[in-house]
Formats: sequence, structure tokens, C-alpha cells
Amino acid sequence: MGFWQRFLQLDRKWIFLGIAIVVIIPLIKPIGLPIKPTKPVIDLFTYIDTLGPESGPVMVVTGFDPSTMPELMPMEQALLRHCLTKGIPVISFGGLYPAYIGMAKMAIDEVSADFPDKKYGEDYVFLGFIPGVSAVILSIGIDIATTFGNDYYGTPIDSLPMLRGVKNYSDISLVVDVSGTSTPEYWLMYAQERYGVNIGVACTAVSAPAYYAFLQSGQFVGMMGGMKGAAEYEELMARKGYPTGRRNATIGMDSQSLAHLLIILLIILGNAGYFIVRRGERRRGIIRRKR
Amino acid sequence: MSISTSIWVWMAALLTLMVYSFLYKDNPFYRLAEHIFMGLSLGYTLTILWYNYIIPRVYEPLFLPPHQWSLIFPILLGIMTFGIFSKKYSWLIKYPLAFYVGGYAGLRIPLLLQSWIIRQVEASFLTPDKFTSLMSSINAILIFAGLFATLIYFYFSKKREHGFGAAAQVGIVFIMVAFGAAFGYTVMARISLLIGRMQFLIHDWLGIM
Amino acid sequence: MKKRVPLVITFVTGFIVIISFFIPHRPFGPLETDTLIWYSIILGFTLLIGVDSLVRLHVRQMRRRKEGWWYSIVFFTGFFYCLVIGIISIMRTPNPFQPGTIFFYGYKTILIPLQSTMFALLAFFVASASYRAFRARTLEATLLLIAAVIVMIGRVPAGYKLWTRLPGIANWVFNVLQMGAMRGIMIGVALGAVAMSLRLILGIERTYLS
Amino acid sequence: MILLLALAFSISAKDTPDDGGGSITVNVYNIPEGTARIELSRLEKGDMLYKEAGLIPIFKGECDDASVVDGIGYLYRGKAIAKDTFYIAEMEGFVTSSPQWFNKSRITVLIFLILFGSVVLTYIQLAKKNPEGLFIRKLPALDAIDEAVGRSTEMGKPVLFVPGLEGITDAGTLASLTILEMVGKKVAEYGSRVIHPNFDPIVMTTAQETLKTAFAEAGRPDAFNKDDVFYLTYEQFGFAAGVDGIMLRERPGAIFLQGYFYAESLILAETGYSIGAIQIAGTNATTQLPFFVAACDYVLLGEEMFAASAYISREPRLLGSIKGSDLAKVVLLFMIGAGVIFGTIAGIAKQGGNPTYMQIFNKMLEFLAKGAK
Repeated sequence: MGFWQRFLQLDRKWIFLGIAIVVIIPLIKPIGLPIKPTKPVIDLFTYIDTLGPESGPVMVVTGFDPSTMPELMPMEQALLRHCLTKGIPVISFGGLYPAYIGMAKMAIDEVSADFPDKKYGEDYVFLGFIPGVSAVILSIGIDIATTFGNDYYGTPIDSLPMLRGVKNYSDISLVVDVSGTSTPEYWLMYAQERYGVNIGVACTAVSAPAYYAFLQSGQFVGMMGGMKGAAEYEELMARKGYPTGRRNATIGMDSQSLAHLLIILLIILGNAGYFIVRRGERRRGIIRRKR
Repeated sequence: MSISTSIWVWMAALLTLMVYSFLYKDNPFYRLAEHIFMGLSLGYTLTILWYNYIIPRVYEPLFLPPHQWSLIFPILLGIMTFGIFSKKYSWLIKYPLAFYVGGYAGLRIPLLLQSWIIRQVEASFLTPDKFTSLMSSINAILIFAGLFATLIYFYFSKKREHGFGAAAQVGIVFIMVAFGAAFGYTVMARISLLIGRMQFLIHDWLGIM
Repeated sequence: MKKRVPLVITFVTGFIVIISFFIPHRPFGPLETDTLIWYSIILGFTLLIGVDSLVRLHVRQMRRRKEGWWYSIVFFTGFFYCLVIGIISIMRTPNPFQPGTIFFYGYKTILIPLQSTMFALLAFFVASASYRAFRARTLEATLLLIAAVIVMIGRVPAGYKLWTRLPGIANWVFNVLQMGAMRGIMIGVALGAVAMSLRLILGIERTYLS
Repeated sequence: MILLLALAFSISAKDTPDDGGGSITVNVYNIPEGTARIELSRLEKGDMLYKEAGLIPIFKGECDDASVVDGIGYLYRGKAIAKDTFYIAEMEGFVTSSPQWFNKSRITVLIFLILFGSVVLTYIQLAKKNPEGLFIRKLPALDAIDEAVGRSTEMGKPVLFVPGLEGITDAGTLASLTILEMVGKKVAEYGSRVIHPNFDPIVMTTAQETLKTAFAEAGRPDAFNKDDVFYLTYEQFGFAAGVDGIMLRERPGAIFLQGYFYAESLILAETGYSIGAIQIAGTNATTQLPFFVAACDYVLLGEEMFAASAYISREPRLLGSIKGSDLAKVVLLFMIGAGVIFGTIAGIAKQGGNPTYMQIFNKMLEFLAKGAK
């Protein structure tokens, strides 16, 4: 078998090894390639940046579990950090499914630790999980207090100073659904279409293509897609001089670059080998037919 | 180099390596991790079920004051699903299933029409403001052509000859470009997951970074 | 008779839910949220059926001593460990996901790594699929290939370093070329789903009752 | 503090449209510069004093007062509080809230629903009368199914059919059951075996039923082994790992991945590719289609699955839906096409100083947007 045949029969294990190496090296010694923010992320960032301490609170909804944490946790933390730095009141909602509350807790604990001056109940509030999915989204449109009853720690909603003037969506300036599933569509259908509240979305790279259609039709205010979206948001925060904490997404982007380059190389090599082998066979085939 | 001392981090790291051993070949370590995973996730699903459905939805509203007696009906319907365990009463499951299917279909129709069809058609309208610059007009026409050709590709009532076949060919070109873009985007998502796990192994476990 | 009543239930529920979308007035308006609650109660019960058939599968494997039956023991230990710990922590603290409970600890240190590692396996499979399955056999496959490469290179800082206009081109492929086709596919799938839901409500579609 | 009756700052209230009653929408206009808070107070007919009724968010200038009782008259007063002064806005004439029987903003959705529904139903009746009359073009993937099952049985290998992760109410799962029936008949004819791991218990019982009838119709009722259709797990990645295990152990010659899949689609397709099986996929999960196209031999794209199941079964209900969807596509295309032409004419006319067309065009768009609002 010629070199190319053996090359195409390359065992999967070598490719796996290649990817592992290419991902690990930059994590140990980062390269620091420049990040260029794109329009959807800029739109989301500027919308939040225009808000201030007296505008309606931003509700950050946690919608991811461990399997999509690497992409979405940096996004949630960047959003919380941005709001707390600007003094924008922020409601962290523990999510529509029980699996997400642990993630929400991790995010709010890590970020609030960097803002000792911010007080719970006045600058940020943490609402726990309640069952019902779309029923929950609908009832927030009517009255937040009756929907939740009390916050994650058990204190009644109406005794939280921050939520005093906040009754339902008409008092909320933005809902950002940080989701690894299709919940942004629920927020679109049950919140934006029925109550007109602005919705931003922070999603995995795989669901970003589907949401571009909703972004272009103006249903979403802005969007962060994949770890690159998170890195862009961290970059915009840094450019404005806001504290970013450990920029996990940006560190990850170097490995992302190398991994992409390797995959593109694999595609080219795979096809080059495929065509060379096929042309070789056709040439030999012609020779045989000639005889 | 400060290797972590917590046995939980070690357990998580070992489990991660056991799962990745599948990449070398299907081996007992992987099978072990696979079955631990299936057992835990089943136990986990049952706990959520108990904590999220049975207590807040069934037990509390029924037995605690402001008794919502109307909840008897869905609970009765729910109990009928257990009919599936016995040969004789297996037809009982048809009733809760009927309610579940009716409710699900009824909810989806208006919302699908509103968000997936009307909203997308409305956004595809080429309003003059989309023709501000040369580039935006070309883009608007390309988006419209993409939609037009894709709908022709998914048209099943006509054989694909001459003109109609050509439009379908253009349609599949747009569709394949859309798939390529989505594939490229998804590669990013998968790689960032791997980066997340590697960060855990290198940073939290081995403490190198 | 056994088939007639369920069909009537499906029709009545579906019809009422559709009307309540259009009629905000007293009896119909709030019906939508009530149906959602009833719907999730029944969903909870169907989960239990799934759990039962899985436990029976593993019991059968163990009784028959099929090759690798001891894996089922591992399965049951994992299952009971998680169940017992879960129920205990529900007894003790109202929310088993409160970071203090053992259940959350087990969830965070065992289930999280397992689930996300399983998910991260995909990166390796994407790489090997790109090398082996990704052939420019036809015109369409070539286009899929080119678009994928453009987007992959454009969405990464390395691409920006190679040629500053690459991110712009990747975005153009996304916002323009991909938009029309994705919208066409969405409309098509949505029409199919609406037609199917109509058939379900009107009792024309009955496979779920077979 | 001087009481400034600002002429500019004004308030108005009306019954919240398209709602179940019990709510009044209050709007405030030209909010003075530097307002920190706008307090809202309400006077019930017959009372003497205004009572506190919450705050109006400044950035929106509008809020819904959902604590009103239908039929009772209310008067609202807005008090915009700036740093050292405040402004009052009052209104004349009481406002009462009332429920509406029809949500006018959803008229477009109703029209679409009625039109599309009646088109699908008429086609279903037509299909019942003469199923052959309705033409659906043949999909290449269907020939591939014959070829795949044939080759797999020649090599003495079983066929693996994976039904996706969604329940019985998903359009993709139902289409996969129809395709399962066709595959089942073929497998029975060739005397081979079909393995069917399941994620959803109800789909499992339905699949057992489907295969039993398929084997009976192919004249081999005894060849069907009930244990080949079994429940695997309820967790996404446990399922993917379990199916991979089956692929590596049973080494099927042909693999069918038909139904609604999530991220595990590539794990299945890649492992299937690595054992050299012919893979025929079909899914209505648009996000997973690229993987199947990259890794499988044949793919039914979204709607093609529904068309395939209609073509195979020639069932009036499936034929009717496909024909209905096709007609809807033609109508939508004409609508958008007409919109484009009319829009451009209106645009040109506007340049030429005659804006009437443009107003009609905008009214058309508004009507459509109302449906989408």
C-alpha cells in the first residue's frame, strides 16, 4: 500500500493525541493572540453599559450545567462583574431547571467575593429555582414577588430593598439568558413577545447560528456565542478599564486558535490524500483498461 | 507545581482520565466509569423528580393549607401511567398520554406560527431601509435568494427537472454553506469544552498553570 | 371504546389551550399557565416509568450472569448511593442543591466531571471526523468544507492575525449566506411540526396510542 | 420646594388592551430633566384621597397597574421627583379596566392557523379519496435503505436503528417510527435482525408494536425478537456511550440514526463510521444536521424525513401534511416576493414624491408584525 493509503488509514489515536497536545501547551505557556470584538457582543455590552444605578435591574438567568460550563461560566461572571462595577442592580436567577442552581451559586459567590463593598439585597439579589419552566417565565410577567415568594436564602422578596419598585418585566431593563439549551426561545416566546421586555442571549457556539436569525430580526438585543463571545466581552470590559478577574475565556482562546488550525490542517491533508489515492487508482485503472 | 490535596479533586481527575481512556480503546476502566455515570445520573434524576415534581407539585399543594383540590385530576392521570407495569391495565396509560399530547400540541401551534414562521417571514421582507448601501442591498438580495432557493429545495410536490431542478441545486448550495458555517461554529464549542476539562486537570489538579 | 376517550381528551385539551392563546378573558386566559403545571405533573410520572425499565434491564443482566454483569452491580451502587444521599439531604435541608449538602458535594465532584468529560469527548471525535469523514466528494460537500474552514479560521484570534479581514468574512458568511438557508429550514421544520400537532389534536395522528 | 405644575409633564391611562382584565396601562410623557423617581398614586371613584400605587420606571415611562378591579373608575397622578423639586401630572376622566374576549394583536396568527389548518385538512381528505393522485417525488435516501439492509444481511451482520432522544410527541420521532416500519419489513424479508436501543419508554413500546406488525406483514412473525427492542438509559451521554458499546460489540452492517438528536449525534456517527457501517441519518434537529452530513452516507434533512415517511407509508394524513406544507411554502414565497416588488415600487414612488404606496406598504408590514409581536 502506497504512502498515501497508509497515511489515510492513520489510526484515530494519533489525531486524538495531536489535539490533546495542541490544547495543553498554550494553557501552560499562553501566547496572547489579539481579540477583535464582533457586533453582537458589542451590542450586548453597550446596551448594559448605558444602564446605571437608577435604571431597572438586569436579570441574569443561569441556564447551563457542567457540560457547557467552560463556555458559559465566563460569560455569566463577566455579565455579573459588569453590572456590579457599573452599580446596575442585578438579579441572578438560579434557572428554570434544578440542575443549574449549583452553577448559579458558584458564579455569584466567585464574583461577589471581588466586590466586598456591594451589599446583598441592595446591589444584587439571588433567586433560587422554582419548577414550571414556561409557567415561571409567564408569572414573572405578572408579579415577581408572588412567583418567587422568597429569594434563594429564604428572605421574602418584598423585604429586599433592591426589589422594592420592581414588580414585573416592565420594571426590568434586560433579561440575559445564559443558556446551553433552547431556553432562550422560551424567554423569546413567553417574555419578549408577551411582555415586550428586552432579551439578551449568551449561548454555546453550537446554538449561536440558530439565534442569528432572531438577532437579525431584532428579537434579541445582543448575543455572546461560544467561548470567543466570552473572550470578546472580557476584552470589552478590559478596554473600558473594568475589573475582569481571571480571564478564563481569553486564556482559552489561544488553545482554541491552535486547535482550529490543526483541524483545518487535518481537513486539507485528509482531502489531499483522498484525491491523490483516487487519481492514482484511476491512472492504474486506465493502464489496465488499455491492455 | 502544587498538586491538589483534596481527595475529591483527585477522584474527579481519575474519573476524567477513565473516561478519556475510551479514546485509546474500549476498556474495563471506561466501562466502570460509564456504569458509575449511568447509576449516578439515574439516582440524580430520581432525586430531582422527588424534589421538584412530587414535593412541590403533588404533596404540598394537596396536603398543606389552601388545598388545591383541582390537582387531584393531573395526579390521578399521572398515577394511571403506572398501568404500563401490568399487562392487563396497560391501556390505562392512554389517558394521561392523551392529556400530555393534547396540551403539548396545543401550546406549540400558536407559538411556532408566531416565532418560527410569521416573525421569520416578516424579517425576510425587503424594506427600503435595507438598501441603504450597495453592500447591504447585495446582502439583502443574497438572504432573500437563500430563503427562496431553500424553500424550493424542500418542495416535494414536483419532479426536479430543468428550471425547478436548477433552483433546487442553488438551494442545496446555500444549505451546505449554512451547514458548513454551523459545523465550523460547533467545532469551536467542542474545543472549548475540552479546554475547560484540560484547565481543570492542569490548573485545579496538577496546579501547573 | 378504549381509543375513543383518549382521543376526545387530546382534542379537548389541545382545543382549549389554543383558544386560551387567543382569548385573554377570565376562564381561558389563565388556563395556559394551569395546563403547563398539569402537564409537568404528568411528565414527572412518565419519568418514573423510564427509571423502572432501566432497573429491570440491569436486574436481568445480573440474573443471567451475562458477560460483564458485575458492571451492573457498579450501576446499582452508584444508583442507590445517589438516591439515598439525595433523599437524606432533602430531609435535612430543603434544597438538595444547597452547596452545603453531601448530595451537592457528590454532584459537584463526581457527576460534574463525568458529564462534562463525556461531553468534552466530542472535541476528539470532531477532530477525527474532520480528518476521515470530511471528504470533498461532491460540490455540496466541498462548499460545506470551505464554509466550515472560513468560519473556523475567522472566529479565532489566529485568523485575525493571519489576515485582518478574515473575521469580517466569517461574519459575512454567518449573517448573510447562512441566514437565508437557516430561515428556510426553520420555516420548513416549523410547518411540519404545526401540521403534526394539528393531526395530533384532531385525532388523525394516533401512533402514540398504539 | 416649589410646586411646579409642569405643563410639559403629563400622564394618561387606559385599560390594558388584549388582556384578561384587572389591569390599567399608565403612560407618562416628556419626563422632566434630572427626574430620579416617578411615584404613581391612584384615586378610586368615591374615595377622597390618592393612595400610593408603586413607581413608574423612568427608562420606559409606562407601567401596568395590575391591582385594579374591573368596572371601578380610577384616577392616576404622577409625581416626578427631581433633586430639589418635583412635578405633578394629573388626568381628567376616570378609567376602568375590562377583560377583552379577543386578543386583537394575534389576528395574524389566527388567520395563518385557519388557512394552514384548512389546507392540510383538505389535502388529507383528498389523499383519502385517491392516495395515488397526490404526487411526492422519490427521495434518493430511500433507495439507499434497500441497499444498506441488503449489504448488511449479506455480511451476516445485524441492522442498528437508533430513534433519537425525543418523546412520542416529536415530529421526528413519529417519522422515525414510519421509517422503522419500512426497515423492519426489509430486515424480515432478508431474515436479518434489527437492534433498537431506546431513550424514551413510550417510544420503546410503540417501536415494539411497529416492528411486530412489520415482521408479521413480511410473513415472518416468529423471527421478531422482542428483546432486540430494549430500554438503554435516561441520560444523554449514558445513552451515547451505551449505543457506542453496542456498535463495537454487535458490529452492525447498517446503522439508522433517525429522530431528534442532540450533541451526542457526532459520537454515534463517528463510531458508526469507524466500524465501517453504511449510515443513513435523518433528523429535524437543525443544529445536528451538519454532523450527519459530514459523517454519514445518506442524510434526510429536516423536512425530508417527514416527506420520506409520507412516501413510504402513502398514509393520507402524512401525504396531506406534506402537500399542505408545500402549498404554504408557495404562498409564503409569493407573499415575500410580492412584498419585495411592492416595496421597491413604493420606494421608487416615494423618491418621486408620492408617498401613498409607501404608507400602504408600511401598514401591510405593521399588520404582519402585529402577528409576530
